[in-house]
Amino acid sequence: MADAVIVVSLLLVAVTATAAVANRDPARQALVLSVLGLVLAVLFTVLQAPDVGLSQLAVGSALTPLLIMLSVRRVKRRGQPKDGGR
Amino acid sequence: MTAVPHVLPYLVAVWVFLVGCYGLATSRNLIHAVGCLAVCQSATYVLLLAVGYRDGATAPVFSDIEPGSRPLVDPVVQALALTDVVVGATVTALLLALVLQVSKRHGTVDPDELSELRG
Amino acid sequence: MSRRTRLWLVAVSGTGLAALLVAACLELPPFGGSSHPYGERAVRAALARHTANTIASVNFDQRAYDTLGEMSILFAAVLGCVVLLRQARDEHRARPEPAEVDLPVRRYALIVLPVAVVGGLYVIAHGQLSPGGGFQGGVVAATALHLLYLGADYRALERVRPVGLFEVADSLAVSAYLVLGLAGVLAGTAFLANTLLPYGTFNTLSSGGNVPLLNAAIGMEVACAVVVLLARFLDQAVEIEQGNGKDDKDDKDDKESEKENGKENGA
Amino acid sequence: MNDWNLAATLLLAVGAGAAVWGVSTGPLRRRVVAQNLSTSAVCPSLLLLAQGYDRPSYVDLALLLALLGPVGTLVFARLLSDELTDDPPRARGLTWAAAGLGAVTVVVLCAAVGPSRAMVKLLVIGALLIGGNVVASRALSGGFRGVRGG
Repeated sequence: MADAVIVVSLLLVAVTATAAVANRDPARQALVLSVLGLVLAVLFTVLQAPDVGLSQLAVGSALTPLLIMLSVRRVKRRGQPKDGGR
Repeated sequence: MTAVPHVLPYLVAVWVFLVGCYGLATSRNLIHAVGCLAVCQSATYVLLLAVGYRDGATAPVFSDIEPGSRPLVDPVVQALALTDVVVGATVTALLLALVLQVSKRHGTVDPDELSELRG
Repeated sequence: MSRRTRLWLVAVSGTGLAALLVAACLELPPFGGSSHPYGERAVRAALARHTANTIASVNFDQRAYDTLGEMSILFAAVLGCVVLLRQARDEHRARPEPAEVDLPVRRYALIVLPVAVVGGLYVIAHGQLSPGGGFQGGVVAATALHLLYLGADYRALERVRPVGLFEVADSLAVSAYLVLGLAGVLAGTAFLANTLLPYGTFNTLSSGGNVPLLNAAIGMEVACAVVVLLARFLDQAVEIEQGNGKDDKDDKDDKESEKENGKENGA
Repeated sequence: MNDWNLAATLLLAVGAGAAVWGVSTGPLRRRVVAQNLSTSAVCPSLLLLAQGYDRPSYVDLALLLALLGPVGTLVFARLLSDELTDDPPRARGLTWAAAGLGAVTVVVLCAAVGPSRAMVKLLVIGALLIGGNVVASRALSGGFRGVRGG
């Protein structure tokens, strides 16, 4: 049956989303979120929505992790300006 | 086909949404909360695209197939999801900017400590 | 509200919501069903207007007004970020030290940067033909520019990226979308109606009337918006520092607990 | 279901499944490696799916992923360089295994499409994917040693 690939990607999305919530440290969560972006892109491709898959790839693989990691760095850097930051 | 695959995609969307909500409510770090919100958002895309799917169909993009040669999935829901993915990312950025302001003003990004600060 | 009550509230309302959502799912049309009345009409309309990618046709022709709304959300979000992340009075700019990057990594970044920018432009340009369009391509092109920060260093990025120019280009792209919409009104039809230009030959770059133009406007808007956003975040993360070098205690505690948290997760 | 889709399904279940497991558990050095290898598992399966659905235009997804996946890994390599310098990841074997997987997929697909523009595109994607992954892996294990303030 042609749906095995859909079922596999759906399960991957469910597991990755759960892992993204369960990782409480923002840096580690950003790692899981970037993989979630990839898995979602695969799901959208097998649901025959390549446009949405492209969108998700563009946003999820580099942009969202970069935003989150820059915020993490900024929050960690607060209050220690003397040693040149982290 | 059995009954499970008929609702499995919808159930996955529900699961992803609820897990994201749980993470939002129990988060101890606002950056983590913003990440959970992104998870919630992705549930809506899964739901929309699942509604528009058709068995054995392909995308309504005619650069490499003849119009009318194969069954097609629903393009309207795809268009909705497509714009929202990118706009959602900028909204995530706006929320992160708010978090950075909170961290500057109050020196913490833990929502519980923040409510203590308020009184 | 204490943490305990909040958890109870979440559990109760979450269970209720879950029950309602599952009940709703069981009543939805079965997954993979063959009845998609709106989809079929959208495909027919797209083919009538010689647009090969129906999704682009829905976005920039049949539902162009909706895209205008999405675009204003995007613009407002970027505006909000720029206002929130501006340099405050008690902050100063510190020159970041130049980074030492491994030679292969640096070379890779410098080779892939132009490829990725061209890739982004390709995705924008072919939006009305193959999968892609202004939204996706704009993000790709803008993200690719930041390979300079990742592979070389922040100052190299600053030299090729005049943020002011990108802010102006962002607003220009928004206005271009509006002007294209108003052109329809002036020509005697409706706002954003796709009646101005000839529809062209099916499956060529200039097909689809207004669609390629609106697509290009959106591509420019998204690319500029992402560059401006990332510029603000990079400013905050790399350059701007607290002026008064004061180390308050709460912050330290918070950081330490965060570190412990991370270790627990990592173990 | 044809053989291409079956291969893609298996690759997703094993490769992406392992990447998800690796990225959500364990020490940081394992997580970043898993994040890097998720690209090299997903990109070949996207190529296989494009072939399986007989839609050459789906190849654009794999192209974009081959371009942006390693960029995502570089983000983490750069912004987590402090923690990674103390405990650098070592995944030489896995990286080359993933590169081999990508190469095999691309070669098989090239043989299937025959000499044409599509084949050139496949070769470009393969080169970007393998080069990107090897470089990103190198960046993770100490490519940003000197980065402090920047």
